[in-house]
Amino acid sequence: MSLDRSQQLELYSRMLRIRRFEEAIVAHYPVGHLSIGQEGAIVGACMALRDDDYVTGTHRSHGHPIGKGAAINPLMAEIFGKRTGICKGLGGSMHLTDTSLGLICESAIVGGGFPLATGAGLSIQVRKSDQVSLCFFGDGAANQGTFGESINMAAIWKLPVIYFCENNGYAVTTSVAASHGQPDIARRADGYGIPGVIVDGQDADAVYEVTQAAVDRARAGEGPTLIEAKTYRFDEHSNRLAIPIRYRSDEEIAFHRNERDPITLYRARLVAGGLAAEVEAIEAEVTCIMADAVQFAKDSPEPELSDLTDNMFSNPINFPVTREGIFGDA
Amino acid sequence: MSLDRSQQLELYSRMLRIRRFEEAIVAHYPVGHLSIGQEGAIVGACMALRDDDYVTGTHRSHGHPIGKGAAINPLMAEIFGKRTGICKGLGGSMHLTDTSLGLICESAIVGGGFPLATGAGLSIQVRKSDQVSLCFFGDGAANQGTFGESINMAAIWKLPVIYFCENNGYAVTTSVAASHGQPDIARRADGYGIPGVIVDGQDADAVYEVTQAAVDRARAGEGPTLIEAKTYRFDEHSNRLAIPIRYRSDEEIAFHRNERDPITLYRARLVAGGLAAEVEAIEAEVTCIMADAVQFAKDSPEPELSDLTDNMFSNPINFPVTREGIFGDA
Amino acid sequence: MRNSTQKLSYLQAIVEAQREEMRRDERVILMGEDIAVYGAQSLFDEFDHSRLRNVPISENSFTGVGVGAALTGLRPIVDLTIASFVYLASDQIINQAAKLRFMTGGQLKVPIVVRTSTFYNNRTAAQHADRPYPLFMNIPGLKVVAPATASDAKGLLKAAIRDDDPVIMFEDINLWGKKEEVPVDVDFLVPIGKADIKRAGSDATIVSVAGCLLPALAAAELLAREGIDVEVVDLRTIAPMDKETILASVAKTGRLVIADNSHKVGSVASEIAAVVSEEGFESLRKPIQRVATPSVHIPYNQALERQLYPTKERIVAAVRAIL
Amino acid sequence: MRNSTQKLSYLQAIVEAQREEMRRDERVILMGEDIAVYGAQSLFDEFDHSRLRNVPISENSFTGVGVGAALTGLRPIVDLTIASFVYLASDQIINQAAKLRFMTGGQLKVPIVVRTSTFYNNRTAAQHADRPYPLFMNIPGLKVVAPATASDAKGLLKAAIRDDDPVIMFEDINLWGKKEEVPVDVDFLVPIGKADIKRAGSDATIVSVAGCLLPALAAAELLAREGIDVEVVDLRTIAPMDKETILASVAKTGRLVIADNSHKVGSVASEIAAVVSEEGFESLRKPIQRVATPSVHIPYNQALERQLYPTKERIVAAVRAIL
Ligand SMILES: Cc1ncc(C[n+]2csc(CCOP(=O)(O)OP(=O)(O)O)c2C)c(N)n1
Ligand SMILES: Cc1ncc(C[n+]2csc(CCOP(=O)(O)OP(=O)(O)O)c2C)c(N)n1
Ligand SMILES: [Mg+2]
Ligand SMILES: [Mg+2]
Repeated sequence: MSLDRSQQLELYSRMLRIRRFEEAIVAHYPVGHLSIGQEGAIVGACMALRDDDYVTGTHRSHGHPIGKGAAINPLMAEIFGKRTGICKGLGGSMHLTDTSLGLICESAIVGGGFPLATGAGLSIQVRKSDQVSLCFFGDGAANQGTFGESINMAAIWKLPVIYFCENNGYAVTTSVAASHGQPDIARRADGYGIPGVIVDGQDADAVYEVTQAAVDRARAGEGPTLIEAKTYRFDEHSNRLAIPIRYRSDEEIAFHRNERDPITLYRARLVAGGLAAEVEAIEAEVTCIMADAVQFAKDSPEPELSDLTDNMFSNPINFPVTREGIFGDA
Repeated sequence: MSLDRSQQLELYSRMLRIRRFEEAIVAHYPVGHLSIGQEGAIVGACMALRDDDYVTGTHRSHGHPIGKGAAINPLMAEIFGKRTGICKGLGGSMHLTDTSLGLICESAIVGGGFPLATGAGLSIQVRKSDQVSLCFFGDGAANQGTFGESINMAAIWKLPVIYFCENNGYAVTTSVAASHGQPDIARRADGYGIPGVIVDGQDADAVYEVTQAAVDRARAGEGPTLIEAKTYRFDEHSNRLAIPIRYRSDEEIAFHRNERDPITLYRARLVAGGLAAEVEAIEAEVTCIMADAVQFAKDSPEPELSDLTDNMFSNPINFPVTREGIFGDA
Repeated sequence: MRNSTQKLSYLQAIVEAQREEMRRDERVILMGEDIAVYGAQSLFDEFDHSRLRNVPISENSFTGVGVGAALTGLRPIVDLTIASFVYLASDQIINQAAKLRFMTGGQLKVPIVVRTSTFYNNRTAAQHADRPYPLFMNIPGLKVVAPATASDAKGLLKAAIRDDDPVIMFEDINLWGKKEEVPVDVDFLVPIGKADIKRAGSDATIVSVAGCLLPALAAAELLAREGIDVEVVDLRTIAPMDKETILASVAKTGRLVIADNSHKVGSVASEIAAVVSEEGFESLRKPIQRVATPSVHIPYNQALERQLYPTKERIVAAVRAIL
Repeated sequence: MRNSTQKLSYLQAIVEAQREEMRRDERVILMGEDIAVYGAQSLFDEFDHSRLRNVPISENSFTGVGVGAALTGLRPIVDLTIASFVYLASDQIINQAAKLRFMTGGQLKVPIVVRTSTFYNNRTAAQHADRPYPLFMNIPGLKVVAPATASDAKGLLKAAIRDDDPVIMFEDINLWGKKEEVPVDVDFLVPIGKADIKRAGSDATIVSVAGCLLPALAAAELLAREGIDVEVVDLRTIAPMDKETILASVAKTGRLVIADNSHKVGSVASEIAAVVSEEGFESLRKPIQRVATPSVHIPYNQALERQLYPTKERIVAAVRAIL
């Protein structure tokens, strides 16, 4: 159950797209929470999914749609708050949700995705479909009550859900050691009678393999799996939050950047496998894609007040609330 | 670490007080959720506590104060909704809270006690006291998110808290098998890096022993323990809720009533140990206590409207809301 | 068939609404704790059990599971049973159900119905007796209904199930047993967002919120005996509110009493008063009167509890005060 | 010393309030996620770390842990950071903190302070930008404060910490950096439950709720240039509300505009309008005007977001409409 070469190249391309997308954000529109350093975990997991499988994500939302293969232009335009954005400029950096690829929510409420992913699993089961649902969440999110509540429900109903932890060691400034009774999130799985697996999140192939096994299990009706990918966030928690304290050492950061970059590691593997030319072609292509996307985003129009009311309800009733329009002041 | 004979007699007396208290309720003022069948778990646990240790309980609230040694009259008057009740008739059957014995909340919100008991543990730690805090909860409550959230906090801070599950096999009509990924609540402890212990809840001495070990551990600063006592509720979920379906067999109920009654079992042990006379004296005394309590409750006055406003705030401001009094209608 | 009726209690009407919609649309599922205890046992005989889910006691998550299912092709009814538990699920209701369509720029729809019952006047004390519907009217993106009759319960629930937006229905446990003739037509719907004039009148308007309809009508009867002709507007939908009907009634009568079982401060009655003081001020001849539950918690003692909710006597007194 | 002041930002004033009360009373502790990030880093140098708790991301439980600690001898300040997270903790706030004293017949007191910041106008989109203070005014047993100046923030927070009942303080992130002279007296308290006339006037009353004080004062300035003399009442405490001050102002001016950042339906503005339409009706010469945030979610796009909250222009227009 390994990826073939073309799939490996696609995996590399998607990881690189995440990296370059976020570098472009930093350069052109610095908002949000970056997934740089975590690309191996994200894309490794997504490679095990079909286009019609569901995914829920987090405030650190850029990687998930790109990992799932989404078009870049609408994502970039969303970062810029434009009307051509995937969410029309209403969702923004924490909520890059491309439903055409099964993404149903990037929840900036930490832990908010657990029930939604589980609900997608329930829907799959009731509709007798063979899709699966994958829930990305952070180590910090594992302390939200919805974690145990949702996993338990998936366990009793044998729902086709993969709970996938991007354990980057920290929740803002709070380390896993300071916030978890014991440090392995996967070890909690046994309490719900389901398998828990730990994997090196910087090894995208390894991530793919454990995820594919969980997906197979889910499609076979055998229920959920909890996967914990140990990974690392290279940059600060968020581009926009000033952090007045030091909570991790420079050495630690340098070690991960230098020795444990999932993209560097994967590139070396591909090159060693004789794919140097293909790798370079991908790199050139990704650079173009990002330049185009930034231009597209810049050139796109802003949303308007009417977009607010237009996107509130599927079936508006007595709405907007006032005849005069949105404000209804005198 | 076993109970001496006088403690065993006290244990027996408290179990019997719970049983007779609830039989009196059924006869005279049939409200609420009965603990009959679960006395061994409740009192076994309470015998390991000091008067100044904290306890949180549940909607099935009668056993906890009695197990902790509370005076019966104010509890009975509370059941009758009287002003002499422990909560002045404002709390009622689901909330028999006697704070003079460290009871801080009987939560009718299932799972609501986890954070409160944990907070009491935090308070003990910050105040450098040597008290402990014990959280009674049901098997159903273990599926509330506060379970994992709270236990994790107690684990990371090594709080002196004992999480004590009265696993009676059901939450209303829902069996543990139908609502838990795997049936042993205690097995979830490992996910938080704390010990989890299963004990026969119908054997009050055994319950005492595991609880005492957990209390010692907590007082020694070694942190929380999760205890699961397997027990059984002999009666319906609540005196006041009609249950239109059969969710457990008559044989199952009969087996527990006949073979697994914690009071019968304990009585036999005491009698075999040569305490027949003492046991009979206790039985006579408990009968008197309950007759007195029912009379006291019947004779007591009702609370008044002013009791409502008087008990809202410690420090009332702009209250009651209207000059005219509580209603403030025209 | 089209115009025939059947005698049903309020709770039976709710069960029938669910049955009819589950028959009509296999995407409709029902989730809740011990659903058989809350009236759904007969559904187990008819429907695939995969559509009837007894859930663990995990309110925030099972509500969110309903939301997730709604996003992916089902139309879940989530029974939160007792309204005091709604706070546990309010994160998923407010931060997810109400916001997801907007946040995704309209990519998603969220056809979920959350049912919950106000368990007041029932000797269950402060942790069970809340009537928290006012909290949800402040949340954009939610529809909130609160029927006071069996027909309205059936018709509004059916409309809610067919609606593509999240709807919360607040039921009233004190009405569960009340029987009346209810339409049997499987397409009988009560429109969300329309108040209903349950009694026409010209001297004063009583707007009743949720379960206050019965004391409001009783008050109107009492006053009628004295020749005072009161109009009773049953709000039915709390959000989005039918301002037109209320303003039209006040334009006619010039006098407004609002009866609401929720706590007075920040109540639905407050919102109605605000709307009328803003948009109907010129028609008002006298101060608005809110008859609501005072700002104390609900006591266990039954005699005390009973006095707290609006009664016909208090409503009559409020009308008299502005005649 | 008694009358001296010190230039502090709104956030610094909050940190100083905490520092002073932690010095004064060792039962005071501070709990929250990443508290150093939210201004408390300097407290770590001074106080035993056992009183400063970085908590896991478990809002309902860590708030409840604060409640449990409050029941057993501490006086916790729980920082819920961003107000959109308050729904996660609303069960423990509403079903426990607000009710426990009452439910136990007064045996317990619950001296907890829950702080939370409204993070609006900050490009964080719908899941971060809520201003949910109206929801809590409907809950008996809670005190809710929402200061708009650094001095009020300091004085109200200190009063809240010393109060034996549960208090929720809604801060305004848009004011965090705003500096002013703040009293240094360690016993400087702002009384809970008292509104403050921030500008006296006789032609119309503007009641400002929470962060709306700045646009309200700016509006008053603009109108003053035209000779229109507006009184600005800063509500400061949302519950229990200071009805007297509001009614007295309206009795004087006969005209009322209410500016509130929360969504209009079910807002604090609605409650104020209801109170005045009930108890101050005879003084009202014109319809009440609510200037609030329309009932849409908060978009990420900054230009759109900025237009949604009450501005001085909208407040001026509302005053003009009733002159
Ligand atoms: C319910 C909730 N609480 C707190 C926050 C603030 N917050 C945003 S991200 C974050 C840390 C999340 O940590 P983790 O789950 O490990 O994800 P990471 O940021 O490391 O990717 C916190 C506390 C939030 N957004 N939602
Ligand atoms: C938050 C919440 N959800 C649901 C209920 C309704 N309810 C009351 S008791 C109960 C079952 C609790 O089961 P368990 O924890 O096993 O306790 P037991 O009744 O068996 O003692 C339920 C669902 C409640 N009171 N609170
Ligand atoms: Mg993390
Ligand atoms: Mg049970």
